[in-house]
Amino acid sequence: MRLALDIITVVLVSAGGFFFMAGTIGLLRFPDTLTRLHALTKVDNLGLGLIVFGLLPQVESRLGALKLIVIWLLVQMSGAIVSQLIAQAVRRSGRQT
Amino acid sequence: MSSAALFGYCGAVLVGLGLYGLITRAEVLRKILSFNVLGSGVFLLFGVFARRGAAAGLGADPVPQALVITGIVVAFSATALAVALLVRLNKETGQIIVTSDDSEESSEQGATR
Amino acid sequence: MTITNFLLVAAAFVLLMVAIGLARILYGPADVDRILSVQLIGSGGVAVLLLLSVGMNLAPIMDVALMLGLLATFLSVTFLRDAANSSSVSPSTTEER
Amino acid sequence: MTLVFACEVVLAGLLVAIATWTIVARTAFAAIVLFMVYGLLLAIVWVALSAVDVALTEAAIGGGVTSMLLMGAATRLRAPTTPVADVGLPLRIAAGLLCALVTTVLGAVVFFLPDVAPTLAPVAKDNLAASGLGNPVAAVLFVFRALDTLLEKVVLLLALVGVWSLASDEAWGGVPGLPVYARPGRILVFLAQILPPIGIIVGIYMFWAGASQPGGAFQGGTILAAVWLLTMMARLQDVPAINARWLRLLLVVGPTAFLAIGLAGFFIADSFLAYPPGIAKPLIIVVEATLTLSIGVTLALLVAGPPERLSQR
Repeated sequence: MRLALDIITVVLVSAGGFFFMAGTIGLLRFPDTLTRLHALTKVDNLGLGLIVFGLLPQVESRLGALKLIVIWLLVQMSGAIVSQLIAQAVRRSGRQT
Repeated sequence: MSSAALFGYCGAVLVGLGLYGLITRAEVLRKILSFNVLGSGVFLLFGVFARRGAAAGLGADPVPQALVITGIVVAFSATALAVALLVRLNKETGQIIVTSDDSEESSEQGATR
Repeated sequence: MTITNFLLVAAAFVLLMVAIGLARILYGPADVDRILSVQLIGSGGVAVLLLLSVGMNLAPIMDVALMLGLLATFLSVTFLRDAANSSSVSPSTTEER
Repeated sequence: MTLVFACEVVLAGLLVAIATWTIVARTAFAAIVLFMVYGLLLAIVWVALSAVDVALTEAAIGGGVTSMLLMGAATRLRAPTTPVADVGLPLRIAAGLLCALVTTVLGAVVFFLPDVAPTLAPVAKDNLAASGLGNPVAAVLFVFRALDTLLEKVVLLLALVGVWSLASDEAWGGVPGLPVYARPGRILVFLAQILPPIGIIVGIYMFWAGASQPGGAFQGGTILAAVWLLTMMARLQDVPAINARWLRLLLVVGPTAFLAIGLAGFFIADSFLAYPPGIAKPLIIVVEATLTLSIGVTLALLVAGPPERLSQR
């Protein structure tokens, strides 16, 4: 049982790390702000999300697990909203120039 | 090298960097920023002393930690006051740098005459 | 390799990726690009801290992650204020009201 | 080289790189964003140094509120007509040498630190039970060195008095000139509506957890301040005039409660700022709760700056 949980952790955290890498490559290679924002949302959603779910089996206390999920939801929500705001700012500044 | 020593050297470098910015940048806002970097370097040195004083099952000596927390708050208070002074200065003179009395007078005269 | 070591490696890896991404975004050229860094350090920093928290078995680190995630949102909104004000209306409108 | 150490080397290198960039960045905007990143990275460094309380404070105040404050200032500054020239090359070289010297001396100090580090950790640990708290840092802040903490709150208030006194005569008692969104969009308003309840809960949690684990009045207060600033920037709430009675009351309630309980120490315990055994923890909780409110309001008003116009009403 322990081993199975550990394997789940390794797989999910590795996948999360992969998306962090993918996001970084995107940031390096994409040409403008909007596409870079797109790369960043992959980091926000998939990278952090997979890492949180990978960590869940390792957290012993129920409160700790709850806190993990709360943090994830918070970052997820605010990330989604702030991305919208940034995209608006990009569009507006693009119109002006 | 222990991790405490690593961050100790890091703190020393930050103090030097902050001091350099404080001296060489002309804009007051950048001076305030540099001063904050300098301060955080000093705090980091305190953190190193705290970490080295780890004992009795505590990860770090709580006394320097409490000092740093107080320090961060006081540094923020000073920053807020400095920023308010800068904004007022800018409102009065249109400058974002501090000039000596002579040159300020001459620049004002130059502007009005 | 124990699961603890794995989580620490993952933390170092994510930190490295975030560092590279930050370098790219902070380089600009537009100010809006730089605001993306708030997002990146928000989600990336949270991921690193969560990995450290579980890896080092120190529950309080999770609170730092919570603080980081929450503050990143406030900071984005503060930084975006400029972009929104400068391009949509003349700055004097802010003064009235 | 252990794994943890490898992590720390990456972190230290990143920190120094970002700090250097903060100093040399060309525009003020870039420098402030870099400083924010620097502050949040520093919070991770504090975690690595096992100082989680400091990490929370650094993330909240060092990185968070300071960046908000500086960005507000940068928004308000009128750019000068002539470009600003930094100091010339000779002075720059001299400054560089001086700073290298300072760094070397500090580095030497770190290198030659005594092998057996002086520490007060055992003393703090031994007396922790008497304080009724579980967090040694909170015990130092509110019991062993309570006078420092009391005076620190006074410094915050004095700074606010200083900032307010920079108001022009006609704006005195008026509304601080916090830059707000000229036209808050629907998305921003939604965020400003959904985040405050979460922020308030997290703020209260930080203060409540502070008694037994890292956290406390400052960290909680900062989140409350950030929440309030957000609702004001989104114009869901007016920036209050500084002569409002409720505002002044909130500003002083924390330090006053602290001082009152401190003075009561003369009678119910043996000296100033002493707590009678047994009820130490409830008293500290009362002090911290009021301080959380006062700190939140003070920090937000420090960010908002001096009053710039009279209220409309």
